[in-house]
Amino acid sequence: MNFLSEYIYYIGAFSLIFIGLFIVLAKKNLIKVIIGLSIVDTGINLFLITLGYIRGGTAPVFSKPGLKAENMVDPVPQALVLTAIVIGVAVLALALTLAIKLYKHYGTLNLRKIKEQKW
Amino acid sequence: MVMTTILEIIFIILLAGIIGLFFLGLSRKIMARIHWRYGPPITQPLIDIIKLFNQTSMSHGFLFNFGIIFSLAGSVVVLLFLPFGRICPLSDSGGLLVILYLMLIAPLGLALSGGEAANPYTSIGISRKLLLAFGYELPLLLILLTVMTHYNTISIVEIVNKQFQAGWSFQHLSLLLPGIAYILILPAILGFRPFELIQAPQEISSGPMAEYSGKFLALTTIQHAFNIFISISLFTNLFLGGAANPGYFFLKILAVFVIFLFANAVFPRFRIEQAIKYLWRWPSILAFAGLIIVLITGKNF
Amino acid sequence: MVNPILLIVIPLGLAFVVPLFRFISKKIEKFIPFFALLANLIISLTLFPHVLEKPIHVSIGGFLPPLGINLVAGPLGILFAMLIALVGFLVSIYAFAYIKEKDQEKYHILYLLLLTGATGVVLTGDIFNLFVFFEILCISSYSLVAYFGDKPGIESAVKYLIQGAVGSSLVLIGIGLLYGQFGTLNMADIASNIHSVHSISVFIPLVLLITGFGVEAAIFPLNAWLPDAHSSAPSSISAILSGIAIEVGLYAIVRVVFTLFGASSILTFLLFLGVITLLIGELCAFNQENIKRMLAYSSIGQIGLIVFALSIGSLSGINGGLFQLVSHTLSKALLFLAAGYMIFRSGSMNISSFEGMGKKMPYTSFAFTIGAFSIVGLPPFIGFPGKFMILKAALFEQDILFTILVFLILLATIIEGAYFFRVVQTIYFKGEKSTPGQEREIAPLSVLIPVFIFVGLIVVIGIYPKLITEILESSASELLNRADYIKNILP
Amino acid sequence: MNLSIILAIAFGGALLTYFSGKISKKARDVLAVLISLVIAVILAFFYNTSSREIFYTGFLDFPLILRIDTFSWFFAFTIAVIGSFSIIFSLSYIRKKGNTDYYYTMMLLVIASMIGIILSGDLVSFYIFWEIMSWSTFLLISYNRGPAIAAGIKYIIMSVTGSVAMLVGIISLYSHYGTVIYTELSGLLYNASSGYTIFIFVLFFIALGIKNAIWPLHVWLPPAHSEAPSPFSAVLSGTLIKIGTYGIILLIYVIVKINVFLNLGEGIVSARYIIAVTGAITILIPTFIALLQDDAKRLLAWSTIAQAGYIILGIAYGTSESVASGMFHFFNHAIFKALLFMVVGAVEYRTNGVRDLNSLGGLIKKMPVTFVGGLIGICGLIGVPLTNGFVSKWLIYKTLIINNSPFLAFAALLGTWGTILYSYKLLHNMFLGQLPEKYEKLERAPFSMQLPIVILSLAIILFGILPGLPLKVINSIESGFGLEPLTINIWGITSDTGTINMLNLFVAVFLIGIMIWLIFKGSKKSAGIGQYDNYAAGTTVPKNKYHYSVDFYGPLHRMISPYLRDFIDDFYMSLARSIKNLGNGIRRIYTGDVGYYAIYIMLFLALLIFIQIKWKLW
Amino acid sequence: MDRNNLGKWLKSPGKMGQKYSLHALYFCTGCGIIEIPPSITTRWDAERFGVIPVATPRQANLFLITGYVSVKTLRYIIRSYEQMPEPKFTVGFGSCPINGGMYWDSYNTIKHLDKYIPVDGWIAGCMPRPEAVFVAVTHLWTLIDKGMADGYNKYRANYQYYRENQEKILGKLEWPPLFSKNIKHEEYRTIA
Repeated sequence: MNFLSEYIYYIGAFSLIFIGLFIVLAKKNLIKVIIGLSIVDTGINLFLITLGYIRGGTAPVFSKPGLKAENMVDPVPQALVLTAIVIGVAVLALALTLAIKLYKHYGTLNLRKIKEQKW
Repeated sequence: MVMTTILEIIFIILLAGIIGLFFLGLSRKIMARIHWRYGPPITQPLIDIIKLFNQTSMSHGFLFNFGIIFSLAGSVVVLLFLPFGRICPLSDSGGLLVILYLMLIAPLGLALSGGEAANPYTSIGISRKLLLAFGYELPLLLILLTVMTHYNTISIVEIVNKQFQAGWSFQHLSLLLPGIAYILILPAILGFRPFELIQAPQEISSGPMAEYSGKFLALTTIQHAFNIFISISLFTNLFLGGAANPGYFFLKILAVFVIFLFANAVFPRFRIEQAIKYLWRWPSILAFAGLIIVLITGKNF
Repeated sequence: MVNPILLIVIPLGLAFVVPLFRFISKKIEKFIPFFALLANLIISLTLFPHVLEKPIHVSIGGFLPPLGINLVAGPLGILFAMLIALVGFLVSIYAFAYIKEKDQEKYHILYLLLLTGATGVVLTGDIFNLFVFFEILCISSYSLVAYFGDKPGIESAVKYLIQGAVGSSLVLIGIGLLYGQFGTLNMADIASNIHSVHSISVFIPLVLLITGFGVEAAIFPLNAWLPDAHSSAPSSISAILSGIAIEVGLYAIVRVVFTLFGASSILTFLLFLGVITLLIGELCAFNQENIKRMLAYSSIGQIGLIVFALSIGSLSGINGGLFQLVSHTLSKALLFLAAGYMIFRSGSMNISSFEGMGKKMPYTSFAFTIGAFSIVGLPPFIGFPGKFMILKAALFEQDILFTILVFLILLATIIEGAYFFRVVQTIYFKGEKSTPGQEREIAPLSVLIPVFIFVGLIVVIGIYPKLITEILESSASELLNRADYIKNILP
Repeated sequence: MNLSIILAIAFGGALLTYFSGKISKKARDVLAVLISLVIAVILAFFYNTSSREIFYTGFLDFPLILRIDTFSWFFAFTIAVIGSFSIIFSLSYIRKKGNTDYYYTMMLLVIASMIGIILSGDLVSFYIFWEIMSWSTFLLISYNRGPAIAAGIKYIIMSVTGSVAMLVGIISLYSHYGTVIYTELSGLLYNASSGYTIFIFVLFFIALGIKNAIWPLHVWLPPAHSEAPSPFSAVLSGTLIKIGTYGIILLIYVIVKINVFLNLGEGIVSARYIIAVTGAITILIPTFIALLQDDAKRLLAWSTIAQAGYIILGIAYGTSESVASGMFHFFNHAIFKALLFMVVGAVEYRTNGVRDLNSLGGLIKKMPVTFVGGLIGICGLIGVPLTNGFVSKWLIYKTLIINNSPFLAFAALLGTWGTILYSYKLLHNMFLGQLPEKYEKLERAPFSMQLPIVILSLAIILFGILPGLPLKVINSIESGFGLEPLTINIWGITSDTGTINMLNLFVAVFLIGIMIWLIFKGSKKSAGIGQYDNYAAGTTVPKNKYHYSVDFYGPLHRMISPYLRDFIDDFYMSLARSIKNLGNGIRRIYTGDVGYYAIYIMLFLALLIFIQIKWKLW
Repeated sequence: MDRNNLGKWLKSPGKMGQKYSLHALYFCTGCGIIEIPPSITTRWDAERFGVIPVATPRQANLFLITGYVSVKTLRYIIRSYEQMPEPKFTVGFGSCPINGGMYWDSYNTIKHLDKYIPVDGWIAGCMPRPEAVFVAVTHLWTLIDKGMADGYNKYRANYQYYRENQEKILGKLEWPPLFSKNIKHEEYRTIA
């Protein structure tokens, strides 16, 4: 139980990642796949945040007196996550745009049927 | 020195021509006798030649003439390389290999000459002639290679000399088999029965000679005479130890020729495939066996 | 001395200025990539001699390396930057005539972004920064593949996107794990501490990074997107994808494996992987009827060869691999450009539609032939020294394993030769014999100029390979000498 | 005079020819002929000199070296001369066809690269020129389109196969000994293990054997030679495949050295014997296959393979006589095979591309000079005494018999008799027999075709009567290889084991020929008649009803053709097919379904982790 | 028989050669051919006199017309005769070539062979026995000796006549005239 509470964020992050990957691998609807990708992204973001998180820590603001450096949350992962979110959004937006186009061409979003480009 | 050589050359050519024509006449006479006929006089080939030279002739063009000359010259030149008794004017110019090569000039020349005639029969005849030559060359090459490997030389004079020292080639088992093979292919070399398929008068109107008239026919007859002489004396030199003098040599080749005639007067004619199959089977096997034996037992000299 | 950061700043800045120029004149926008990349080319050329003496590193915002983001312009980076600028420059000339749509500004923006991303990847010294630039590269290439908006383009782009997204997720996880262990994102810093932790904690990020970058680098079996994307993208983009994008992915892998992890033991695995990629690429290309697909599979094969060469791990091996990389970039870009214009004219990607092109488009056909010969590795073209150096490096190992792999590589070369020569024959010798009245359709100058600059480079470097061997050697030694790299950045 | 100047002229000339063709066609023709002649003339001045120079240092770490000695002079000069004759022959041949600039450029490029190969002094430059030759040849083989395309692709694939094998060999040598220069490499293999020497031998022989069309590697040659433009076939057959011969001599006698070569293996499994037997097979099988051909150029192509067999047999057998015969036969074959291809080319030119032996005939009346060229050519090919082929063949037979290899000698001799059959068929079906009515109005070959034919014919006779001329050069090459030179004079060869004297033969044949001619001339003159006045059982010969050259060796054909399928070719074709099928199969892993692709990525990840857990790679 | 008379051989070898080396061309032109096999084989053995059959007219100098000649056969007879080298001799065998014989009123046999080609000798009878062949041969020897067996010269001299007769019955002939006009002693074009 201790383990669970210690690593709950990690477990959550990786569960999200694996769920997302499973969706990408197993689902045939493009929209679902995109959702899966998005879930993976979310999981990764959670993972990154967790890396720098200290239970009961404070924001890393040095100018504020009385805060010890050991208790500060690592700010770098947060910066990374911001960037990663932006990237994720860009990918998501592009994917959805392409999905619309694809639907116009094929009339379906079933990835098992969209197999013109092969071999 | 040069004078003697030239005299030798003239002597050999004349003698070979006479002997060849004699053999030709003899063959007709003996054949007739075997057929229970009286037969023509032994000089009949000579009479034919005289007549043919006095006839007009038709020529198809330059190569038609040239081929005949080429072919006859090839045959005559071979004579200079063959020891006749002890006489061999050009013994030091290449040996047996040159003889082999020169022997192919004659059929080639006839083939070229006949080729220009543009006669269907000629074409068929040439095709058969070359195929038959290909057929008998395979055993012939094996035979000659056996002899050359046995004596480890390519010079025919040396082969004859070695036979003087150590007895005829026929005494060695390794050369006995090729010797028999040579006798088996001799009719093919000469175009006698059962290998008369080149001329086959009833079938393809004498084949390559279908367009020859007058002097052309005369020259081919002479060439045929030389050919008989060459192939029989080659056998004599290789297997019967040559001879010390021309007279003895003549007796030897006469004996060989007569035996050969008796053996071949009774056969019908092969088809070309049958002929090649025959030639590539028995004579080749014999010659091959001889070659193997030579290689196993090692060289005698 | 010029600041290497300009290499990133100029195209990035100009990319977003493109729409502004539309207000001035619509005609001008197509020249922006041209000027941007020309500037890049000039900058990288001027940096080139300095870099050979000592790598330049720039700390952005004044923070010193372990903390701040830094740019490292080593010989390898500048070599790649130069290649990117060169190919990008020439392809931008090609695009003058090739891209004919009304609203082209999207193309130019994305094009500049793609090249920015590529340049950023090769110049950065920070692993997360590398990821960001990598994503810029990937996203712009997804959208460029779909630029024409036609059926195959969209389909390929979607597939490319899904695979690419999975790949970059893996990269990001890997980076996260690395950060979790070392608490830093600076590559030099990570590299200097890499052996201080347990190997299991190192190899998971390594594996994730290799797989993630491997998707872009088209290592088998991560390369399924490549034939689709290359064949359905606009030809100019195919040239960039094949000539630059894959190479940049490869750069990332090489950087990770050699500099970041110093993992020389994984090289044996990569060696086999390279050969398998090579064989599979060439076998797949063997019976292709679609010319661009054939070229794409050929790219896979070439990447396999480069991976093989780099994984030999010796100086001469890396040297040969980098040479082959340069040669592949030039030749494949040339092939895509030439083939692209022929496709443009014939209206079909089928090889049989190239019949009689030798008469109709003599110069383009000639260039294609040179490119094909070069890829196959015939002298006196650039492919030959590359192949020669790789074989030399492999055989110098004096190992029976290498001899066997070399024979497999040569088998692949023969297969490659077979299908390229088939195309050359189709171009010149198939089809109707030319009639005197047949008019030629010579490609426009803006196509011929870049194509012939490529031809010139291929021939000149092929005849005089020493032109680039110097920088290749120092790049190779940069890759091999991790300690120097670390020392340079963290004094 | 500098060696690099020759190469500069050759390669520069090739490019110059292309551009001059854009200006003026006359100038281009003149320039092409001039360049090829100039190369030959400059090379002629190098006779009996030896020099060595570094001509280029820019290629990686290898200084590229040119060198000339008697050995390379002999090959280079022959190639240059045959090349220039072919170009002269092309002047009218190529006029009817398109792409003339391209043709001349490629032709000159092939010649230039061949000379480059011969003159190169290290293996790297050898390889570079070798590859240039390969691709330029490829671009020229397919020139005729149609079936030539398949021929070209076959050629270049085999060629590339060979050259990559050779590249491995070269680099392996370099990695072992640190040098690729002939003079430094020579004899170094003396200390190598025999396994390594065999490895090197096999690698080089794949390349050289493919170029030289040794039997199991010959399949590119028949289509390539028969489908290429005829003057280029002459170059291909006369000189290009001899580059392989050159390479083999270089490998055996310059790099490996004769003493190592002869001690490689024992008895029947020695390298010497195996290569010689391969040569013998190369003589026999292609000879028989040539008998079955109905296409004039294809027949000659198979004949080329067979004659190359003689050369290999001679070179590999390793006695000084056999090596001399190999090199002499190379020289002779270059002459007469070029001549024969030109003859066929001239006929092809006049009959608008007819090479089918079953539809030609009787052209002797229309093209007498060409015919005489053909006649002398086949005489040389057969080796009729007093033509050049005779002496070289005589030498090889002799040395094989004397050294107790009767089966090899048998193969060589039987090959010659097969040669008679097919070469007569070639001559007969083209020039002799019935003249079809459609060729009644044929003209003679143009002068630019007759000139090389006449000169080459004369050369055949000249070197047949005076074999001492080339043998002298060959002798000095042999002494360079450490072989005992032959005792020769200008008329022939003298030795204990067998002597040949062409003077005797010449005088005898000449005098006897004159004698018989006089007899012939002296007797009654004969009337000239045409082909329609033939005896045909009393009827007139029908004009276009039938053609009796068809199926000339029908009986033999029926007998041997079941046994003579080119099963080697079938093997290669099925190999190619299976590679294609393999490729098609492997392609299916790219299913088009992106789900699979994502699974691949995951599998790869799993594989990496698995490998680490299993083997602990890092 | 003067075959062994060396003096005569030296005096006129050509004539003697013609006499004792008669190479016969015998087409199966009619029923008479049945008499030829006995005469050349064991029973009568024509070869003793130098008479042997040959396969082509080029090699022959004796033409035996064995039996009736139909119009169709005549064409081949003329063609073969013209292809024989000179000197050449023709012998008509049986009564049909002489005057039509039992086919005297047939519509498609010719009645007089010597209207179409010159004939040097006739053997009468229906059928003549093989002995008659030898009689004809000995007779031919006499004629050759006397220089009277000159049918080929007659053909040359009267070629127009013969050709006209031939064309009258056969229609136009496929081959060109052998001689351009009636030539007495002029050789035709020689090249060798």
